[in-house]
Amino acid sequence: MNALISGHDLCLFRGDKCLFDSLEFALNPGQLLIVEGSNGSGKTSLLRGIAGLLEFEQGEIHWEGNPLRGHYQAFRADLTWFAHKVGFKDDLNLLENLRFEQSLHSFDEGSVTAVLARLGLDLLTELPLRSLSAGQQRRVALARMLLSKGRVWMMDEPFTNLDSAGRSLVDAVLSEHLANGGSAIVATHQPLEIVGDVKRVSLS
Amino acid sequence: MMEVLSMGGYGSFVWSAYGLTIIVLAVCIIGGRMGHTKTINDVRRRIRTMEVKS
Amino acid sequence: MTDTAPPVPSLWSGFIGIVRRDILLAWKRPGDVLNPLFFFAMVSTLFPLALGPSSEQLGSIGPGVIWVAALLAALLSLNSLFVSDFEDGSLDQLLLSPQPLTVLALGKAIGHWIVSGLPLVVISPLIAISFHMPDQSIKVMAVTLFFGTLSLSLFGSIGAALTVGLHRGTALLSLLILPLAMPVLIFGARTVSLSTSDDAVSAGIYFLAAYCMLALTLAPFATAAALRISNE
Amino acid sequence: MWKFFHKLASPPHFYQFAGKVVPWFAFTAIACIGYGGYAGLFVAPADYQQGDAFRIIYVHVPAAYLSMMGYSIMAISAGIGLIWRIKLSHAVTAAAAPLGAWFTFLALATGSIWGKPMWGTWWEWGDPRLTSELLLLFLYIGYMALRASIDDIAKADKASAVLALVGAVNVPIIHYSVEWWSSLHQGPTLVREGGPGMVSDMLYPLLAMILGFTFLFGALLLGRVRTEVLFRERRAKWVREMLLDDGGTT
Repeated sequence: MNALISGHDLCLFRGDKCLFDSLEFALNPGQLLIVEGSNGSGKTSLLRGIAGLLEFEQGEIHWEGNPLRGHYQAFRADLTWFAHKVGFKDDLNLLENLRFEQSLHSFDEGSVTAVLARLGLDLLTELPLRSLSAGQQRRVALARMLLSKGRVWMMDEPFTNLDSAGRSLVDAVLSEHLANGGSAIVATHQPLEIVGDVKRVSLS
Repeated sequence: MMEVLSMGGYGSFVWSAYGLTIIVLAVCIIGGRMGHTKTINDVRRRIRTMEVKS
Repeated sequence: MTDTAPPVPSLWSGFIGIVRRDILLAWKRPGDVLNPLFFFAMVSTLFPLALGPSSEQLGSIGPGVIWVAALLAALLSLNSLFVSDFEDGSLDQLLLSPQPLTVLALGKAIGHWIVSGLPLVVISPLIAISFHMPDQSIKVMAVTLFFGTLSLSLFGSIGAALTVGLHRGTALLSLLILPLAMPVLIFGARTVSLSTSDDAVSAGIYFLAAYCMLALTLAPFATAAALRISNE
Repeated sequence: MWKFFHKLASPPHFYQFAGKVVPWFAFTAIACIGYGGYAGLFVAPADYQQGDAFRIIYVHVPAAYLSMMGYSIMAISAGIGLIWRIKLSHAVTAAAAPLGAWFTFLALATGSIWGKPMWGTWWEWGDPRLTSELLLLFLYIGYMALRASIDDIAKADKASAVLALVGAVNVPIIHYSVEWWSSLHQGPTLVREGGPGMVSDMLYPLLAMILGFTFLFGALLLGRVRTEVLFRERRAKWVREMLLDDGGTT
């Protein structure tokens, strides 16, 4: 059974500097791939390349065995993206943002209240996101991960702006996702206490 | 000879049009050549500095 | 966690979702809607002040002035079309959603048109009256502005998508879009001025409608491609 | 046949091939323009209506023709670059833009110089050709402005290619709407410009000038594309070998 996502002979330049060359990786269902490296080593660019936001100089990404170029839709239906920017509108409140999110990805509406309660956001649903703290905004982005049915999570530096409670929340949520058979690619330079099948790729 | 140059009274227009054409073509030709030699020298200098560094 | 991809919401829900979100955003931040309208009204009143109150002169320059003011007002609100999405990361979410980006780009352009183009069409009769324009040309003005502002929003969204990542994109946007807006301006303003001397106006209106259809079909593809390129 | 184009798409082959072709284009251009210029100025009979002022068409028509051809080359190479992701064709688009803009400016200037004796004004709004030529110049300027404002070459290529294609769709529309616009008010009767109706002595120099300008444009374009390719491939091995060993400025 071939890997869920695999990268073959990936190469990327930033200006004249070669970030990585002939990079290979494979991710199976239920697995976590950690992308390590110092700041500016191209972790974010690698994730954005895998997701299809930028083009590699060379190399290909395969989704369920066949090349990704051409049929992105199936891949993106399964993908949930968590990045440095929250990805929600500051002027809208939490429920309005989530309703818009439903027009893009399929949600299981039933669990919205439960997820918000778990993330400690259930009292803040009427406030525009602008008035939430940075940590709370990260939890709002986590709400998108929990509510989406996508099997693949891609997270870029999930721990920034999070206190220790937030950090353990991310670890717990990620472990549950892996336990349910989901898979994830996480770019971080901080240690992750994750139980489960973990692979690592380091960009020197 | 003079009446040929006067172009039936429109000499100033005809010659200014042709003069302008020659100027624009010269700018394109010389600009192209200079640009090419400048690029060659820049790239060669860049290669030399890379050689020295590595 | 099933092992097949989750179902993708319908195209229509994606399109309506983004249009509703943009209208909601405009509702929550009325400045973005009203400023171009005030700009449109003010620019139109500059000309009578500058050229004197003689009514037949105003009547003849009225269509041109109103159309140029509408064009500039639409351009004013265009450059912020994708900038807020780019800055808060929702552009990444749009690009990574299973919904085809062309439909979302069309939604953004239509959303922008509803928020900026339609209000222009609604208040243009008021301005036209102040220019002593005859009744039938007020109606023709509204019709031409209706098609014209829609084409502007669509072609303008291509320019907005091309300049979204550039930090000084505002002047550049109008530089890119004005040549494309010229046919709309030509047919719009001339058709209205034809209607003041009650000549046949249907030719101009048909052209504007045809140009609008061209924009509706082609512009979203170019906007989607431009978004993917500038968001790299 | 297909193999030829495939080989041409690789930068080193293109660089050598273009290097060999440019002198031939330049030579043909000089010959045609030499004949056309001389014949146009001194051999062709004066026009019964405009007298000798009509000789300006021998520079105006080729320039106007090239301004349109330049933009079509840009649109085609932009399309090829976007669809088949061939980097070289983006280099062609980048090189063609300034040239096309210069020829459009030339067409505008010679057109207005030619208009002065006939219509008495340097700029005649009634002539739709001049106005659409001006709008074409704005399209070129918009293209170059967008390309200049994006630093990363690959991104600038793709973004400006989209703009070139969108502009190309609009060129006929702009041309048509300017024609319609100028036909509304009765502009001065326009002089029939060239075409089979002309006496053959007038026509041959014009054809020679158009051919000469086209070859000149080809030579200039290939020259600028070589420069563009050299800059874009500066990291490549073939550039290092070529520039270090023979030291010649080929």
